[in-house]
Amino acid sequence: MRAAEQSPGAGQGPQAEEPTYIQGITEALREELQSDPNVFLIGEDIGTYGGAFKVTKGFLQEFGPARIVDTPISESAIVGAATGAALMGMRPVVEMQFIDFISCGWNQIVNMAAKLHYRWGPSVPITIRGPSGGYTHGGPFHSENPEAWFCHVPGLKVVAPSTGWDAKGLLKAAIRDPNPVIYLEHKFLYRRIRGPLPGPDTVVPIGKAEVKRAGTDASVITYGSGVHLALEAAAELARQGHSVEVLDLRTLRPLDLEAIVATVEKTGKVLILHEAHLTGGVGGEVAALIAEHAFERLDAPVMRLASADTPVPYSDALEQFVLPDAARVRQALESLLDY
Amino acid sequence: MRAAEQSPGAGQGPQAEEPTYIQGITEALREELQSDPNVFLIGEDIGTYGGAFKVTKGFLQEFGPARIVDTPISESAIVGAATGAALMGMRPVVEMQFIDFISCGWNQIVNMAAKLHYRWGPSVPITIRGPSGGYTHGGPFHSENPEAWFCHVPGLKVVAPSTGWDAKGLLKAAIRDPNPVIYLEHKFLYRRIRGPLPGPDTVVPIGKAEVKRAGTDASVITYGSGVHLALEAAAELARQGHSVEVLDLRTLRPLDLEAIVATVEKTGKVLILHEAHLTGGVGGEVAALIAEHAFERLDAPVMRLASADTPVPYSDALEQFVLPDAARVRQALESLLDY
Amino acid sequence: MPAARRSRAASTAAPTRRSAPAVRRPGAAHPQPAAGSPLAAHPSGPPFGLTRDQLHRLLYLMLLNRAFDDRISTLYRQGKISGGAFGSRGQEACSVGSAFATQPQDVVGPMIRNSGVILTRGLDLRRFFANYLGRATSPTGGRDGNTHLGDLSLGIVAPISHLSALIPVLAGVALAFKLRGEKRVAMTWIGDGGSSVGDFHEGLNMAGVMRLPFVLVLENNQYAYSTPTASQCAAARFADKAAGYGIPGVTVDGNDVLAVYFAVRQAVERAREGNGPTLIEAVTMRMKGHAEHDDAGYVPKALVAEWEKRDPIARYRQWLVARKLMTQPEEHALDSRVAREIDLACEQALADPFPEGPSALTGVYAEGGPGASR
Amino acid sequence: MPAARRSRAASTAAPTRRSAPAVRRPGAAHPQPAAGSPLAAHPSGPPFGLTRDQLHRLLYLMLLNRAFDDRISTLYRQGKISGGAFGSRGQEACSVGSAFATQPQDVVGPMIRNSGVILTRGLDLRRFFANYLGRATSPTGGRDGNTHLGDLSLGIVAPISHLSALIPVLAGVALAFKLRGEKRVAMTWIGDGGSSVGDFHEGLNMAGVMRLPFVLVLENNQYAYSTPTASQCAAARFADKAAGYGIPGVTVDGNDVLAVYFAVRQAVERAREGNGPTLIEAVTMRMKGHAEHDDAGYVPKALVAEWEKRDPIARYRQWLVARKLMTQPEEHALDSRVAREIDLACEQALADPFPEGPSALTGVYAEGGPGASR
Ligand SMILES: Cc1ncc(C[n+]2csc(CCOP(=O)(O)OP(=O)(O)O)c2C)c(N)n1
Ligand SMILES: Cc1ncc(C[n+]2csc(CCOP(=O)(O)OP(=O)(O)O)c2C)c(N)n1
Ligand SMILES: [Mg+2]
Ligand SMILES: [Mg+2]
Repeated sequence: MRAAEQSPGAGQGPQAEEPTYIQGITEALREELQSDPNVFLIGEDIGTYGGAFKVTKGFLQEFGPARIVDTPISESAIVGAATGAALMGMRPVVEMQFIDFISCGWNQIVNMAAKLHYRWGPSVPITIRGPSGGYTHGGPFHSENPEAWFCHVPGLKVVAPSTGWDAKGLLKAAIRDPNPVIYLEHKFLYRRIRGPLPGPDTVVPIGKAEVKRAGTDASVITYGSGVHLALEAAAELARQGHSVEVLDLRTLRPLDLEAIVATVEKTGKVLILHEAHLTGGVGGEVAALIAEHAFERLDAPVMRLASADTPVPYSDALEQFVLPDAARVRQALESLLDY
Repeated sequence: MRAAEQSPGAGQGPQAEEPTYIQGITEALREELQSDPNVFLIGEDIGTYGGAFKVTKGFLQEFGPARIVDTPISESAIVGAATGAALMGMRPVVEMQFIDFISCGWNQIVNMAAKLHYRWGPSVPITIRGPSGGYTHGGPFHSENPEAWFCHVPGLKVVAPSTGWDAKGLLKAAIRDPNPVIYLEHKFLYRRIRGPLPGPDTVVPIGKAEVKRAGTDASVITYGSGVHLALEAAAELARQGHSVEVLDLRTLRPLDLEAIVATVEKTGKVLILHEAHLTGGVGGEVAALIAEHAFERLDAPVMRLASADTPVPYSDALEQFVLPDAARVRQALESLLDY
Repeated sequence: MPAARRSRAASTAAPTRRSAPAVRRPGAAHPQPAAGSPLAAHPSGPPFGLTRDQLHRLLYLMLLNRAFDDRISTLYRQGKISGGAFGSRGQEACSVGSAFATQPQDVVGPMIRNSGVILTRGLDLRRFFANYLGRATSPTGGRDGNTHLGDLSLGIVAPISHLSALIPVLAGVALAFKLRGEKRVAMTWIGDGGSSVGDFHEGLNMAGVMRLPFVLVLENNQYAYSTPTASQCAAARFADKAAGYGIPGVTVDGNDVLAVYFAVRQAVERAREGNGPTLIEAVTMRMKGHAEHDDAGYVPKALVAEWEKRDPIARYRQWLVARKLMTQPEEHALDSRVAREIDLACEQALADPFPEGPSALTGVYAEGGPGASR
Repeated sequence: MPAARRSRAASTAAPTRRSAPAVRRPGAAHPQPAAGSPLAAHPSGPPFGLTRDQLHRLLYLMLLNRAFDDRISTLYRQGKISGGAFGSRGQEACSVGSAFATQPQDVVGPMIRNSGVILTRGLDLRRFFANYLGRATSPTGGRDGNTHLGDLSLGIVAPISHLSALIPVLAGVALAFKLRGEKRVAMTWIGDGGSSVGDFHEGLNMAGVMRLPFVLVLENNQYAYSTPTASQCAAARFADKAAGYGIPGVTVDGNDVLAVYFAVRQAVERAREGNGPTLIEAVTMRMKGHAEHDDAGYVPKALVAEWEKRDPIARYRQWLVARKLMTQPEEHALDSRVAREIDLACEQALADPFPEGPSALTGVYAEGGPGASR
């Protein structure tokens, strides 16, 4: 098994013949189900129906009901049951129909699963995945980006892929990880992002960020949907002669401090970008790390761009106004470059 | 009604004859129950028993069962019911027996209560209070400081008093506030901190930090239990001729940006201190605000000191090692002063 | 709100209530009401004190419910609704029959498939369309979609997506009524699927032990998204859950609007008189997919055909006609009134403005109160 | 683990099971087992295939349970236990009788009042004391206290404080058994109070619909902290909740160790044979405060006195003696063995080292696996 050195798939523009981001998720699940008999999937409507987004379409036929477990609507019990099965040596992969419903499993995640290994030893190799994010008119309950909550929980790992390559490679890493991993896939990217996928023996390591575009004048530190906004803005700014680096964090807990410091060292100017609400978001943690570890190298204040501090509204103009877009990313970068 | 200009009670050392921090909470509840017929208390064992920490001792006799509502063990239903009653014009005050159990009411708080006003208009004047914090050998489930989670939720306000004065004044403000307020009282401070309490007409405004000790050489920005560690360290350092300012945030959402910037402008050196886990804590947000709004004025990297990124362990030496103490605060300040 | 709803004539309808819970064999379907002879249990003549006008109004509201849902479906297919669109075809009797048993001072919390509840409570049709269409004129001003709307002046509390979360909230509404000694009732709805979620349990248990004036209508429509009831719950009946909360559990034919109305009215009266909550299971069928995007390929065609015969609107209309409670001209007048109202309201809503982007930043916090203002 | 537990002799004990749920009048107490004639229902002679040794072992374990709890209480009052200390006086039959019905390959999730379960599953006494005392030698190495400990080699899963959270977890343990086709059973415990929390519902519903090999013992000990059952739940019996999940609900005298044993053994066998979960309500009484700090002033003295007469240890001991199943020398030997074991283990644990502060930073994450290692 080899870890990917540089993952393809970002910033290349859509290539119709290449697989989608969501296919990366499906492939990872299929391959892990095939290679490890302890892996099983559990969630609502994932069997007969193949999942609300059809991630597991056909899996019930392929793997049978002992590997693809349909449940009642019970996010808390699903997470709890996954934890119990993990204690018996299984590697359950939980699907949240929408990631917003993870709030119903909150206590099981933060108090039972996350603290278990620390308290009495056994590992809890569960993966909890589900569609997150906005830009789909999902409204206040189908647009959540909950990563910051989980990033404040010792014992959890949190990943958020931006490309099909990372989606596949990180999901395989998550499933094989002996710890509870929150895996946030972005539903806006599901069928909009295409690119190559790694083979069955490649994982994308948890804890490693990746420079998705190299640059020298300023850095955007981002993840998930933000990567694509940043790449778009960087491409536009390149036409004006600016060289912007885009660092994709990929893993949000643990953060790749080394990569964060490296990009600051390189450019001296940082824009932190994420789709989750600004206040209390992961951006604060990244800014604090920079303030502490790369203070001397900063040529400008660390800027943050994120969703407004509001629920994500339903109607088009409202949603657009609340969520980040490439134009605002470019504007923020321009003011940073001018500093 | 007047707002407190400078709240007494911090840094004066215990004075045996003065009321305790927990009495501040009890007084606030009693006065609000007396003055507003819409206020009622709801929680587990708060009636007959007077609450696990006796905050509401005698209230059932004083106010009767229509004002002091004992419930089954159902944190989610309690929060939900409080929200429903609030929609009918009541001002429910929820007690969590320990704040750790708030995780069982998570979904009702973050999805129902927090988003309701934004979505369709009515205000949701509920207060959710409960004993938080460590230093009591409570172990992994009776030591939580959950504020950062809630600080990432638009629609919530979050307060965390460090003195009896603030405990009383902020609780009154929370109860009168038309929004859901998470009120985090620190159980280690309950009977250890004494000082004067404001009268019945004084509230401590939500959203206003307070300088608990003025200084010129460095600032500790903190709240809750951290205030007392900072004051202790500042007092020791004063003997060595250092002048350390202690800013008590008091409200964690919304943060008092003005006060934060003001202290940075004044001292140029900042230590952010909190008892909650370091990673993803409120300190990150504060650091980010400083990096963005007071960057030019910084003379040193912004430092953070907080609990280790582990569950809070039970055994004495372990707990002590994980939680911040005054010695470590002093050390951190010394290295900051030396920068 | 029809004044008629205040009618207090004693009901002779005896909703089926079986008190011995049976363990269902795995795989067996949940019991369903018998097909054929619709509304057979009702005596002849204007039944149970309902006036002719009220009986007509029930039909009108069900027709309006269906026409509204159908129009929503059309708007969705035309790309005019950008979010989810959930229909309630086949379940109109559940929504209308239950909401019709409430009084104006009562408070209800409808779920996504309860457009009929919202219409019965009297929300202006145009504003209802506007909510699906994301317009500034809707009760949420475009901040939320579909039936996710509330209007306290009509006693409507908005749901959130998270299933069962409304149950504790409406229990809390009922708690406020009880604490203040008001004779008002709170009601909400839940699906067979939503009954599995923790808040169902916590809310109903609290309502039971506090004897709150609360009614929960559980619409057992055989499916939760793709999940059949047999994979959702092993109880013989969902109403069997009531015993665990020390409250009455009633199972009723959810495709019989009068049966629903009377069962709920009894529960509402019971609640109003201080005798605590009731769980009412209305057995029905979701006649379309989970939402507009779902063709429900997982539902056996025979099952749908079977239930088609029990269509609540056709049954009720036939019954009215058979008993000479409605004339043909009256029928036609109703049909065209519904069509006219739907057309007009939809047209108006389509012409209504969208909210302005920057307004999205306002109103996260309520103003007023010492904490907020100082 | 006593080999005896593998005994499969058919039981003739018929745990009381009433299938018609009744609505309890508010304020009325939950039903309690009759006082007097202890274990009267059992036929004479060594009952139900339990050997004399096994019958003695049951007494030994209950004595050990009580002596352990008493010593914990003493240590708490001596200031040697810095966290909470929860006793189970009066409930020893619930813990011991139920755990005794499990087999070594089964997995249990005890709660705070189930020290008897942990002892029955065979945790070394010294390590158990060490957990309360925060020592490095305990199963949690001082990271958690009291009964919050797990040891998979003994099939013990640790609880968290949050009530009912173990129910889905043990259901998940049972799910793993079922998916892998193993004939193993998962069991956990809950209080009357804990039954109100959402996870009770979600976990039991899931176990029911999936027919998992799972047993839930609900210890109805009349109080949840200061809250009497009448303020916790309006159901006539907690076992009435079972019907809502399509599983058997059994009520048993929780102060009769043999009754508990046989009811649970039947449920365990049922589960092992693939026939799904059971909810067993063991009716008992918490004979002390919620924890050591609580004098339980809110409990009527008469109620405690009443239950004192049904003390599960005294009853069982009397019964053994009356039936000549235990001689006086055997009794004395047991008593002094228990005292000796407690003294020794406690002394050893008190001499055990505390963990070192810096070790607190290790072990937040498990090592190994590609994600972690690369
Ligand atoms: C807690 C939670 N989990 C998952 C979902 C996703 N979801 C929305 S509707 C639905 C099915 C609901 O079924 P049921 O309660 O029977 O209502 P019906 O759709 O049949 O009216 C699911 C799983 C949700 N809304 N809430
Ligand atoms: C979710 C949750 N809420 C509150 C508590 C605080 N608490 C601990 S034990 C207890 C009472 C438990 O009563 P019961 O379930 O009857 O068990 P018993 O103590 O009688 O054995 C309470 C309220 C908790 N542990 N978990
Ligand atoms: Mg349904
Ligand atoms: Mg109890």
